[in-house]
Amino acid sequence: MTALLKVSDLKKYYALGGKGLSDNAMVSWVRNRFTNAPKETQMLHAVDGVNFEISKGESLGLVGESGCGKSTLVAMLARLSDSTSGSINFADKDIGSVPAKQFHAEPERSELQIVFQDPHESLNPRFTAFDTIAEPLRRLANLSSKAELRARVEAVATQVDLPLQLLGRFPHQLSGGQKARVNIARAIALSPKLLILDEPTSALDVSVQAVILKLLVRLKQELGMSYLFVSHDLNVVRLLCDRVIVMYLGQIIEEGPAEEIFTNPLHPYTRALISAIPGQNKEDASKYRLEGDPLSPVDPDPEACRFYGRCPNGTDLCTRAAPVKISPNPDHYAVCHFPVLSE
Amino acid sequence: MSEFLKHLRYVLTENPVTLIAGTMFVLLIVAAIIGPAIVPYDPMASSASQSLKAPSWEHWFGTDQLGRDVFSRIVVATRLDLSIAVSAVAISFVFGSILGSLAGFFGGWVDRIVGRITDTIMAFPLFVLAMGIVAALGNSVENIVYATAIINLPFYARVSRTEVNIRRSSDFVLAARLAGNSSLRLLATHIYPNTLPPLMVQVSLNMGWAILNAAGLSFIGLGVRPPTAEWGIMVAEGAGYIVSGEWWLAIFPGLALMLAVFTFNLLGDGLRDLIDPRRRT
Amino acid sequence: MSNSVPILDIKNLSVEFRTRSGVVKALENVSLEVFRGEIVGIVGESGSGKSVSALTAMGILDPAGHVTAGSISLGGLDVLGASEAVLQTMRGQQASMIFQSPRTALNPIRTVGNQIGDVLHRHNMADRQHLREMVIRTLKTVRIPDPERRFDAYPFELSGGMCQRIMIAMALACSPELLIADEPTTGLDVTTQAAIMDLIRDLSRERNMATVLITHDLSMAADYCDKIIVMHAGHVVESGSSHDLFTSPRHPYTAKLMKATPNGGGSLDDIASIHGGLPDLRGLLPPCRFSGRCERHEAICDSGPLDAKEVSPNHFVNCQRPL
Amino acid sequence: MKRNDKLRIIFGRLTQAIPSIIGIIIVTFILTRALPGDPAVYFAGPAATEKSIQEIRTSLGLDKSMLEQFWIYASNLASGDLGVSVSTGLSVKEELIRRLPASLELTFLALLFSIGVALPLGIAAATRPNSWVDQLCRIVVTAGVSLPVFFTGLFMVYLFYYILGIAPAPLGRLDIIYLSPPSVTGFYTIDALLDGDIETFGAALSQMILPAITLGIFTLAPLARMTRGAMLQVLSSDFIRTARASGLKRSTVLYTYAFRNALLPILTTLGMVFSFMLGSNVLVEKVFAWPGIGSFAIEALIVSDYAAVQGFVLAMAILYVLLNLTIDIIYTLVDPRVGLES
Amino acid sequence: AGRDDTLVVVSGNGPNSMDIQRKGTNRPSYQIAVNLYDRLVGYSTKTLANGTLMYDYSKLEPEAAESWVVSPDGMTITFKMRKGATFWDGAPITAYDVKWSFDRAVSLGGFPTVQMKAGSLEKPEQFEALDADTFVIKLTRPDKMTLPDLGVPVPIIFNSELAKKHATADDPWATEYLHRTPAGSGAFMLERWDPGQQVVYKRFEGWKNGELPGISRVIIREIPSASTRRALLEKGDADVSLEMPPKDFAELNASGKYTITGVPIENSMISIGLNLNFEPFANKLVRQAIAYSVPYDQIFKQAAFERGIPLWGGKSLTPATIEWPQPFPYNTDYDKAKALLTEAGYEQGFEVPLSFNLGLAQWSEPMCLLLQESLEKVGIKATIEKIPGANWRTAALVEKKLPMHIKDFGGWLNYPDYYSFWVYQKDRLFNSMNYSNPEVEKITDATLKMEVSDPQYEPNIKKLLSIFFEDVPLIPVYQPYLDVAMQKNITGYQYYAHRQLDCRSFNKASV
Ligand SMILES: Nc1ncnc2c1ncn2[C@@H]1O[C@H](COP(=O)(O)OP(=O)(O)OP(=O)(O)O)[C@@H](O)[C@H]1O
Ligand SMILES: Nc1ncnc2c1ncn2[C@@H]1O[C@H](COP(=O)(O)OP(=O)(O)OP(=O)(O)O)[C@@H](O)[C@H]1O
Ligand SMILES: [Mg+2]
Ligand SMILES: [Mg+2]
Repeated sequence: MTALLKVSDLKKYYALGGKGLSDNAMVSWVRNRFTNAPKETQMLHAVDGVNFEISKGESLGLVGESGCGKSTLVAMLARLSDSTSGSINFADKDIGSVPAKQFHAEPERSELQIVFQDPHESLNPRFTAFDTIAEPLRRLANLSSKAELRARVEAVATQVDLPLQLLGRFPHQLSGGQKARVNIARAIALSPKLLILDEPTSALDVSVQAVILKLLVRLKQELGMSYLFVSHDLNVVRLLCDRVIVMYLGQIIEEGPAEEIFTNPLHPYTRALISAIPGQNKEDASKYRLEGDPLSPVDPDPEACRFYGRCPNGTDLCTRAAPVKISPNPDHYAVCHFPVLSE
Repeated sequence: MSEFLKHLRYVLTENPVTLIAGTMFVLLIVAAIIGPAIVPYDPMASSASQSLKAPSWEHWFGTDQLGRDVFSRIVVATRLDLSIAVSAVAISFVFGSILGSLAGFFGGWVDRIVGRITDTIMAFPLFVLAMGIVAALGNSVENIVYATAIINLPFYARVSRTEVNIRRSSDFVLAARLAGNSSLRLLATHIYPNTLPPLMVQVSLNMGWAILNAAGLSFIGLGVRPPTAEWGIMVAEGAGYIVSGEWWLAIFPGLALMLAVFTFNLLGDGLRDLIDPRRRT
Repeated sequence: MSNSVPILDIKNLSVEFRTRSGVVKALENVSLEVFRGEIVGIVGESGSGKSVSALTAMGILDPAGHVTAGSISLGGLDVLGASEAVLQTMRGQQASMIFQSPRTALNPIRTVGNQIGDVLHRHNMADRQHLREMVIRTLKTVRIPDPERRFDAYPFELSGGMCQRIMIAMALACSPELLIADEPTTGLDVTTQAAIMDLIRDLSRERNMATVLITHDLSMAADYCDKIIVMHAGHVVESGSSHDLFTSPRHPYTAKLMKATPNGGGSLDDIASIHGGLPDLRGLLPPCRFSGRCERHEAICDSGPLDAKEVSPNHFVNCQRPL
Repeated sequence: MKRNDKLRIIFGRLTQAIPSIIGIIIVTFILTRALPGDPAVYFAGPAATEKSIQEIRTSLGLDKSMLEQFWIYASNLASGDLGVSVSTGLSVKEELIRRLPASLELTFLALLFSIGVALPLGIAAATRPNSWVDQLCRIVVTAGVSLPVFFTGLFMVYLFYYILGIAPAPLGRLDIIYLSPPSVTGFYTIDALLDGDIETFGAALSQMILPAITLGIFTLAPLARMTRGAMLQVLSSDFIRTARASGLKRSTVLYTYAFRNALLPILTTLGMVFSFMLGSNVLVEKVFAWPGIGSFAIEALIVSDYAAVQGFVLAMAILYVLLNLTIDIIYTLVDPRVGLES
Repeated sequence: AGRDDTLVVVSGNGPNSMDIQRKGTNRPSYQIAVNLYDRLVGYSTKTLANGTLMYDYSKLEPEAAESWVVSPDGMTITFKMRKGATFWDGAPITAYDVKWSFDRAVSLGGFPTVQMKAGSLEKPEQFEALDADTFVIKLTRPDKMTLPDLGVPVPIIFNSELAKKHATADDPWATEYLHRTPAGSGAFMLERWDPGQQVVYKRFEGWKNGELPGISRVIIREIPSASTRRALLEKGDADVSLEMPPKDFAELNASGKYTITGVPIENSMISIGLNLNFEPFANKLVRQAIAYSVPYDQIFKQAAFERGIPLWGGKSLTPATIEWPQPFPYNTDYDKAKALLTEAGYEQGFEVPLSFNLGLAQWSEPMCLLLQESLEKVGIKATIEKIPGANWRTAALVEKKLPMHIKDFGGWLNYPDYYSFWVYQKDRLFNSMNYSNPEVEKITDATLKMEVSDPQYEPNIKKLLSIFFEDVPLIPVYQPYLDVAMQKNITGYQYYAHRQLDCRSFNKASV
């Protein structure tokens, strides 16, 4: 089985001083500005040397704290933004070298799609559900005949269980679940090979979540897609994914089969993450509580572990030497000096 | 279409002020279209015996120094005034919002250039700039329109710049990019239409300003050419007669002007609601 | 528990919103009791009336909202009958509330220290000279590192978790008897979420406070609450101790909700969704507002008003055909 | 450190204004040359001959090429020389120094009036959205903006001076019986106070009331609307709910919390309103015989007095830049976040 | 305080210089010359039918000069300076001052030089101060205008010693100094001048060159809005109000509560200029047709509110008198106009821009509107152009490019030949009609210097006038009044040649 997507040493740095900062980056940036005045440009390492593969038909989960670079990574993969360095190979073609602005003309455009986190925000308020779903068909499949277009849109809508009478509605006239369906429909309209799901259900009620998850699983089987599933909710990742990668401050710190990550996490961070899931064994959980905030992603020390300071296992070594990769079995590895050893 | 009409009805009935404004707007339009055909007197015809007559049954709004019927002149002026307002606003709307959108979308040097242009215009005392333009180009209706359009341009450019800017990396735009749209198409079909509702408020406010601006120009003698009937120039000329007691010369055209500006101002919110699909129930 | 007086006692509360598009019957016949020292969870889908209940209890309902029936007693105070001035003193002193998305719930242009100070000063907990000192002491109680420096920080300079701690500090500054936490961890990272929830639990235990925890997440409620109230479309459908509710849910909605929540382990086939959405709360509604989504729906469900049935001690269900 | 940073922002703002000012200098230059009048003809007086006009053209440097003229103008400007106004025969700088305070004093008072009325109205409307107070406020302020300023001005003169006799004669900055106070700031009210002359202060103030209200009425609407909008938005934000839930007093919530947050968009509008007022001054000064910079501009424009028009526009532009700078400074004082986005 | 002997004047415009000889000096500045300065001679006054005093240019009165003698050949005029008269600073007024001042007037170029030339005063060599008391003018030819020309506002006497102190190599005539600071001997001294705002005069108690003024202080305020000026007068806040629309004067006059002067402005006509460069107007018949289509009566009533003297409806193409201005032999007669147009080949009419000076819009705009309307009746389509004040001079007088326009020229010296000199002669500045007629050139040149008593004078002038009547490049409508509105307690208004206020003769009765 060949890899559908192969990402090597992918990096994205933001030069600070520009606009559009948010969240933690802002905090640290402010802190930096007010404590030390040097004016040389600082780099925010949003994604810092990421390597992984996705095989055909596989679903890969991507978890990590807010601000760790998930969305940034995903935007590069989907060719919505350019990388600083590194390569993205999609179906044996280096798509990373095509500038994002020009990617809309590439044949791969239709094969790589995303569903965004907020189903409401990702719909154009002036477009009806029909328009939204029809858009990729018009642009990328060059469907211009009205009848054909309608037929295709209706077919896709049926595929995502979207009642056809809702096609004429504007986003604000749809419920959250329906909006999510429209988004998914738009993304799968051209039967992409890889579908990236950036927290597709986090804005939905539990009551709807299950349907959407089931729909995703069904679609995957029907269309033979691969998934890259980004989520905060480990329980969901566990349900949906074959493999999981865990990111922390722009880097992958652990990767392995889903079940193994959950039952036998290696990295202390993964461990903490899992124990923070509600509904776990209570006594055990509080042992792994993380205190404090992540370090700044601005010009991190390449020689130190980025988790140091919050890590229950951290020692001096972690500040002096970059963490090492340990791999108890071929498809599971973590990057840490002091991994959690299974009992 | 019927969807739109239904929505129109909703917007109008939802707020009584909008309804009033809407009704007045229709009246204005009607006056502009059929006004010249229905007025009781020739708005240009002077009459020595009828000069400076106070309002009466024959002359509802009185007559002016040359014995021209003020009512007829006011009604006939509607067309010109509305056209001045509409064309001035249309020009600044089109150019301003396009410039602003490009600046907001592409950022960088496009943004800087557009920013400097708007800053430069804004740094002029706007009315004086309008005066200067009209004085330099000559006082014709077109030049008044151009001057008004130029001084209003920065407002549109600024509003649409920010509106585009906040949307340019929003999820739905990214989604549209995924659907294979090029940058320009994204801007034109996805972002730009969404910036219209806030611009609509600006449009309606500006319609009022445009008329007032023309009136101000008239006051300092740079208004439209006589004997054309135009509210601003009628108020400006009539203002000189207030102290001598011929109040009707200024008051009635002033009321007409006020009514129009009023209508446009109040219409703004309704217009925004009308064009914003989110407000549709 | 039942031998003492409840701190918060809501009885048969009905609230409606008069909007342009019709009257929204947001709450109907809602009752709940919260005693000192217990953590009560309110769970339910979005729009089920959790926040409205809490806001009504605090007397800060949107002006469009009207209480049409019922009573609320908070620490002995009749909330619905009290004057605005009395309510103002009550808020922050007897009862406080924290909200979701802490970053926006704090005044963006005032230092966090001053915001806490405002509350302390308002309730005469500290005079101007000692305000800073008091604030810092309060900050310490929510385990904020380096509180002296944080005093002068603006919300945008702090992380979400830190802001939520500030919110908690602010809410607890005047040692209230009741704390209402309205989805305090939504939007926070899982790890932060756990830390915040631990903090809330520890503080309410320490201070023997009455605590109301509003959440979407059943498993979280199970983890942290003594008692759980399940709401659906403005109705309380079931209430009881966490244990009772989780081991034997009696209302079909509660059971469904539990099934819909992924809880680690199991496969996708084990989770189920709830058919349909919340009914439109405008216009005529059936006696049981869940009937439209309920698989057990039968004619009897539409027959008449619902009454809470005590199916086992302190476990109430609002259903004609409980499980 | 923090202050340093803000200073840098302010400095950055100033440098940003430079291209605008250069743009203004160029545009004004071109605009003045495009004016149809010929200053040489005007200057030559009533009985001019072809020859004397030509002489004057040479002496004014009007026979040189446009580029040369611009160069001369620009280099004079660089050395602080704004030229001499042909129509008044005085240096433009002198004229500006004399007239600018008159306009500014009036504009400031107008702004004060406008703020004093619009802000409370806006707040009242925002606290009771869609109530009759709100609608009334909307209609009242819209009415204010619906009339041309010169009309309002003349009408007020007619009503308050001519008919009712409660306003002083519209004779400019001071009634005939008063002497202007010794000039320190150029603001008669302030100078009179510095001089300890309460009577003159009162007289100067009373002369300003009608024109200031005339100017102010026109700007009520944008201010009140913006205040209402900004307050509504802030009042519906989460932190207000927090403040209310913490039992803070209504006044604290309204002013310390809501209003301060709403201040930012209001400030921006205030800046716009101010430059708008400076423009409208042109008309109001004419009605009230106010010897300000606006009436100077009209006269200059009408007689194609190049130096005067250029000087006027430049002064206004610089004023505008300073104004925006002031607003920026207030911004940074009010909002700690400002300056973090460049 | 002290308003009893203070005169409060409100006016639309104020002076822009204290030096009438300066380039670019505006009309309101001319009053400076009379109020702050003295000339050698002034004009005598005559009383008009309505009781208003008016200057009489035919009779001169001594001012700084006590007496003068014209040599029999008319080539030399010798002035004796008044004894004891001083400048404000106490320095005596001497012939040397006069010499310096006259030299200045003929040397500065521009307006003062041209005006001096009108009296054949052209070069410094013509002026000589024999001693402190004796000043001599030598003429190159006798000129009936020389003496009257000394009474106009231009040849004022500066305090030359004071002025010279402020002269520089670049500025030998101290123009910069005198522009701001008057250095005169006039009946009033300058108390303050706030350009664009007000001028305040106070009486010069040591004035010897005439009767001491009755008013001790004059405040002239600039009030741009005409209706405000009217309001100020009506409310009693102003004593004198200037430059109001004819309508206001008419109404105030009718109210009987105010004194309105109503002096016909000498040598002045409100007329319609037809530019011969505009093709149809090159044809005399077309010009006459236009003259027959002017709605004279209506204009006179509705634009001028009858504040003037009609200049239409003359009896015959040959003038009976040499009175000037006098009615032209035209009436409103559309049939005749149409006939003339047909004869000229313009029965279809034509289009023509009709321009007026925006500064005079008060009466010229309604005049244009009425004219436009009646031209329409004979098939001529006029479009009205408003031309801002400054551009007016360029467009109308220098470029002479306005096909049809409203003219309000008035000459200071009341002779038809003088008017012709400025307006009808080829290439003259005020000949905005581009009119040229060899006979007019000849007669004007001949009569200009001729004494009125010369037997050749009358026939020549009659001929000239009949050419004006027949050719009508200029269609007079009325002779305007100079109107000034005053409170009833103000007396002693005197109309001076420059049409500005001469404050010397005013008196104010306490009320
Ligand atoms: N345009 C940008 N300029 C500068 N920094 C940016 C930009 N976009 C993102 N960042 C920073 O890069 C880092 C990664 O952000 P990203 O949005 O990828 O995080 P995330 O993992 O998706 O977080 P979340 O779970 O909250 O969505 C953050 O520190 C963020 O502040
Ligand atoms: N100000 C208001 N005007 C009109 N309707 C309102 C208002 N506030 C709440 N509602 C309605 O009341 C009902 C209950 O809302 P509430 O906010 O209590 O839900 P919730 O359970 O807190 O939901 P969430 O989990 O999304 O916070 C909803 O149907 C909502 O639409
Ligand atoms: Mg993200
Ligand atoms: Mg809620």
